[in-house]
Amino acid sequence: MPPKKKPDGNGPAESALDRQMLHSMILQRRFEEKVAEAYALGKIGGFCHLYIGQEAVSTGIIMALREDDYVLTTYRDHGQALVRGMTSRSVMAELFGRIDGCSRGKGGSMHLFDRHVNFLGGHGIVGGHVPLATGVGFAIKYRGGDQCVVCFMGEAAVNNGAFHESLNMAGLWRLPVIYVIENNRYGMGTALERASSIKDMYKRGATYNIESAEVDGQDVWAVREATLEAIARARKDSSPTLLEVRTYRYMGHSMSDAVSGTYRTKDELDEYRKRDPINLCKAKLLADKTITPGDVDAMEKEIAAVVQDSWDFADASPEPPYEALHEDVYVETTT
Amino acid sequence: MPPKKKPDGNGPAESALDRQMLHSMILQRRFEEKVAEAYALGKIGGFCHLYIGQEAVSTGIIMALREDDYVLTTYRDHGQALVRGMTSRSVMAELFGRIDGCSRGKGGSMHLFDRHVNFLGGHGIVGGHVPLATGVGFAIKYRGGDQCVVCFMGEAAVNNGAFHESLNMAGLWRLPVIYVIENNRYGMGTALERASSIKDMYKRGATYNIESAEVDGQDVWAVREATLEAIARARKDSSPTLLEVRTYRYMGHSMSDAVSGTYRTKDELDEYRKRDPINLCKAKLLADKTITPGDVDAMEKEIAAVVQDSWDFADASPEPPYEALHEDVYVETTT
Amino acid sequence: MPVITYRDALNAALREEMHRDDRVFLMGEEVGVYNGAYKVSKGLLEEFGEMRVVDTPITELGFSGVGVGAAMVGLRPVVEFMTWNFALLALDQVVNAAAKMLYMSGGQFPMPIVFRGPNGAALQLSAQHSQAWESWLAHIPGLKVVAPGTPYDAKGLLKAAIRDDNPVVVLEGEMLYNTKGEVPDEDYIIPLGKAELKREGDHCSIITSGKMALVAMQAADTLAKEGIRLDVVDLRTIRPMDVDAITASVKKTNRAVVLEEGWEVCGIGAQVVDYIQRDCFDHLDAPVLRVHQADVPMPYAKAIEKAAKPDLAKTIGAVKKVMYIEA
Amino acid sequence: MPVITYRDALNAALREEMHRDDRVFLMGEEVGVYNGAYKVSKGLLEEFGEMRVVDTPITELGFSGVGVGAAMVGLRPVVEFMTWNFALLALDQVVNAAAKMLYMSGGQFPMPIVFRGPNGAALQLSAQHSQAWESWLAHIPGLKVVAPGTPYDAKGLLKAAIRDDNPVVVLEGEMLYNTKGEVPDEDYIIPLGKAELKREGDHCSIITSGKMALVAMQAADTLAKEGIRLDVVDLRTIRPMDVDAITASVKKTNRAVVLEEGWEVCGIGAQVVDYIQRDCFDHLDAPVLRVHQADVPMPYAKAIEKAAKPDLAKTIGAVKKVMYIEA
Ligand SMILES: Cc1ncc(C[n+]2csc(CCOP(=O)(O)OP(=O)(O)O)c2C)c(N)n1
Ligand SMILES: Cc1ncc(C[n+]2csc(CCOP(=O)(O)OP(=O)(O)O)c2C)c(N)n1
Ligand SMILES: [Mg+2]
Ligand SMILES: [Mg+2]
Repeated sequence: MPPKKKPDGNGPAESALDRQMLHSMILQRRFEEKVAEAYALGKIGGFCHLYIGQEAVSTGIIMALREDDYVLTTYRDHGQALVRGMTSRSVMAELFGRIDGCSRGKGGSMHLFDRHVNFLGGHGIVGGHVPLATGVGFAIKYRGGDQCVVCFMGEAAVNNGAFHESLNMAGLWRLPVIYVIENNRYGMGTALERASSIKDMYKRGATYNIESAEVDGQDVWAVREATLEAIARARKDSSPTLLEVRTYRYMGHSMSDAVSGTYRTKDELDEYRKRDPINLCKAKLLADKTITPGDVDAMEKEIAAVVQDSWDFADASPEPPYEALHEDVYVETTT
Repeated sequence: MPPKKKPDGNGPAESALDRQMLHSMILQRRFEEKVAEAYALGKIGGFCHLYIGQEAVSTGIIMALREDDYVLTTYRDHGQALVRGMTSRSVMAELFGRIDGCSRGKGGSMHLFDRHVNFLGGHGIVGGHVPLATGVGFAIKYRGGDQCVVCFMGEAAVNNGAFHESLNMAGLWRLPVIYVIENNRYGMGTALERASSIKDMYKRGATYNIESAEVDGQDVWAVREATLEAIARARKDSSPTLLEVRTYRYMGHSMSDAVSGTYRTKDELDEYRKRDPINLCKAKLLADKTITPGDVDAMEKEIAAVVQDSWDFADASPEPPYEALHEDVYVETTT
Repeated sequence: MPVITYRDALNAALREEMHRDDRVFLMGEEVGVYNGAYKVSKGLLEEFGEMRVVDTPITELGFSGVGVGAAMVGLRPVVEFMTWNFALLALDQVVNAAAKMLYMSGGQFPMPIVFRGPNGAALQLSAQHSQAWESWLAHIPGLKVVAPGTPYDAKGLLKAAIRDDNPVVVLEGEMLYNTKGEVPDEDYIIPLGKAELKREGDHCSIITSGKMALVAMQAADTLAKEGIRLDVVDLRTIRPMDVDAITASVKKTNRAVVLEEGWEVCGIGAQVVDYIQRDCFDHLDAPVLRVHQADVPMPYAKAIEKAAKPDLAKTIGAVKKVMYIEA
Repeated sequence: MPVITYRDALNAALREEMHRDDRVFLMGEEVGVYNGAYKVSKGLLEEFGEMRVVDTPITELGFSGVGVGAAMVGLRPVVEFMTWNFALLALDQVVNAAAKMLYMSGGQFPMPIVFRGPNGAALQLSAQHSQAWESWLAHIPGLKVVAPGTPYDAKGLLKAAIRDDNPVVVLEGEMLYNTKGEVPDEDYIIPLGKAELKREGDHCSIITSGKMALVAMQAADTLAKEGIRLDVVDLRTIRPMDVDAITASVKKTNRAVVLEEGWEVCGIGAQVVDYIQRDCFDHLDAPVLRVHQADVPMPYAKAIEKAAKPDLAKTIGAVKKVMYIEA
């Protein structure tokens, strides 16, 4: 499938947006390539889950949001954090476990948080943040706002009870939540078909009275278009949406997992790589002359510098001091 | 709606079955009326949930099973226990908290168990036994048997994550489980519409690749017919079924809950009582001459005696001795 | 001072705090139309409407997570568990989300949420419905845990819990809801983390909390007739525990009994014993003894259920034993 | 004797028991095709097929309940949790179903089921993935809980757990999987409920279990060089606890340190302290001290994570303190 017609038309504003989307995807890609390097050098520890291959999902969705909307996601959170406007520095420093990290070095890769951009984490228990996002939707409605909240999850999370309980409440109470299933075909080493009794995850929406759609997750415009519809529904009718976005992860589940071999073949991986979201986007923008090859080079160069700067920054940032160990267990305030 | 055509035809065997079904329903009703009496006298304590009004469900389903099939249910378990062949004595003694109770007086109303008739409880956590039944289905398949397992639950349990996780596995692994939603319109004081995002609970089956049906729960033949189909599916293809059986409870949720007033009206209750499962069945059997009024009187008399005997038996049975307190925490055996 | 029930004290606390702060809302099963399974929320739906008194489906995991999410963005949810037995299903949200959010976000997301409901055994509810979870919850850094034993404490502690910016667990008692006591009409809070010396004596300390405080007071009354004077320390807050109050009492009496509702192994009493032996080692005239539930799931039958529970007789027996008095 | 890893010892135990009894099967996330998240089940799918090595969806509550149901009708499930952190979601099934089924059915339904997986912290996995649950699980009557610290114990205890007709919790350690030790090829079991005196000494006792047994042995080695002789009691089974082994040791040494991986409040150590002060009151020359995790959620950053964990230095410090030796 070639990428879709762009939903926002073709004027100069749209061209600027297109370039930003490409930039956003390349930034995520290069940033995570650097993360892999740092991990190999032992600068980053613990569990680390790369997002490479899925960048059109974060970009297509988050760039369609307003500043006062909210985002929650899983442990596979670097990409979304960057798109949401967290600095490469604060994310990299967090991965390095340093005091200038977004979570002061206490969260690490799986627990990126930034309240200034309404990025509500980075959660490690599969399915665990789906009720949280539902609660954010509840709070929006409670206050009578017209924001929405996006909840990213993997397709394997759909089988979990937390998903079911949450979507039932969102459908029943009409909450402005956009549930995004990033269907990358595997939950760790388990193919979707071996874990789910149905293959079309989006079809679950109907049994919760929630509008749903299947989306091509390698096509950033398709993702954006579906998101804009969902957002409109949330703002206008305070209604939830379930999006199943079909994508693929290029790397292993986490840094300790081989890229292919046990549960998927190299052929399959190569096949999926043919529809790389960045390549698809770039090709289209080159073809319609929104960008030139020179623009792309400049973009890559600028991004490389940003990413290297984030490494340098993180590397220079101090480890949290001993006292930090006992801070943030409780706050002293009351209301 | 008048009751359905009887699924098993109209020969002498079928007439005998019809009489048994009527007998079964009346026994449950009279037994529980006696339970209410005992509760009022303080002979029974704790939580006690009556099944009155729903008797066609237990009878229609359990009488269609084989001896080597399995049954699991909720805390609202007296009716199903009796239909499954547990003696009124052992059930009443359990309710009285006596040593001759089916669970030695340790379980009480919510935890009736009898391994001799494959009655696997009596469970108190809403949704909690749904995975258990799924596991029994797994064990049947593991051993290559052609039994099935019936799992009764209330409609409010459907919103719980345990339901979702279980049905997904049953649909995925093709397990011979018959999930029965006894939709009596309320979960405690909460009407179905206030707790579920969809009203037709049976429709959830499709999203788990599970055949499902809506059944008139006041018509014992309709229940039996749907059950026979489900059983055939389980025995032949080891396939699960989801039945939504529409019924109504006449009493409060438990003994401490008023029959009507807070969350439902007396009018609604009276309306539902018009389609009483025992009356419908009796009328039909009288009309087609399967029974005479005299038969009914005799049946009532015999049942009254059985129920009174169960009371006398329970009342005479000793309390568990002190040592029982520390028994049954662990077994000493290993394999 | 007006004499009201523990139930009404909780109801007053909820009502007052909901008036005081419109970010406070109550959610849980049957809290609205039904007025609460134990009628603690009576009248609140009528007074505050559907958005602030929210009936939920039977989804302990889901709705407690909804509370946590709402707290992340500044609301102040009070999540009612119909009983804490059902909260087992929600512990992932209580422990992995609420208790850790502040820490793993590096201090960015305080968690002003209350989880409350009846805890422990009532009468003949058998194994799945008769469990006391204080030691599990007190194990978790990031949570605060309170267990009011009287109507006065119930109102003051619940109000303090709602105003606290940390996740607070409030353990009530089905058997306490009907108990009565003096409760001021006016606004007051009981600071979290402070025990109360509910009775003064110099022969032996009883350290306790929640519904066992009543039993401890009965023991003090009964033993007073025999000339035995008990110091009764009601912890009120179980986490953070008021260790100073415990050690001050034991240093005075040199003997202690710890009385709790739950099971023995790794119970609250074990922790209290640990503090005492650590900080009062040279003051102890006898080993500390514990009174707790028998180490079995709760049975249904009346007599053995009674035998399983900690009670006055067992408490008096333990006091006499630590005082080396023949029973 | 062959020297193998803890991981392979567990693998051997599973394989041998699955050969011995065809009612035994393994289920959990990634146990089959993936050979286990930590490769404990390597080769088992190939050897025993899909019905006996069952990959499940990510449904801790659901699949542990499936195990309980299967056990009710006579199968002998081994349920793997990828880690015990995720088992929070399953506790309702472990506690309200598995642990209570025998009791509430009046003895009719034994529950031959094993729940196993890695427990406690590995390296830099932060708050939600670094939790040690032994005290929670040991709190529950109806469960047995084991925590093997060596490959030998891992094989022997897991085999005993599988053959036991009660629900047994097996707490492994991600940090232990690669540790090596002598493990016989042949069939053996280690009886549940028996501690092992892993080192004999008369100056001070260390009571410990699970992965902390290694730290205790290191402490014994280190202190031996200073002439301090430690008695190291490895509980191996945490519930039922071998109280006799603990008190025998403390009555000999008159001093004790309890070393555990988890949090302080109501931890295993608190219970051990309670047994010791109750049964060895007149033998103690100093308060018992405890070494445990700092009372905080686990942080990610390397240095403060290390500071949060119980370790050799803290253990040695505690021993010296109970021996009144200046550090
Ligand atoms: C409740 C729970 N169980 C197991 C895990 C371990 N685990 C982490 S990620 C993962 C797979 C999730 O797959 P999916 O939801 O498809 O997301 P993806 O990783 O593909 O982005 C598993 C099993 C966990 N974190 N939480
Ligand atoms: C997990 C859990 N939450 C709450 C309860 C309290 N409770 C017992 S029965 C019930 C209502 C269940 O309704 P439904 O499933 O429709 O069954 P019914 O009682 O109508 O037969 C509730 C809320 C419980 N037992 N378990
Ligand atoms: Mg996936
Ligand atoms: Mg119902």
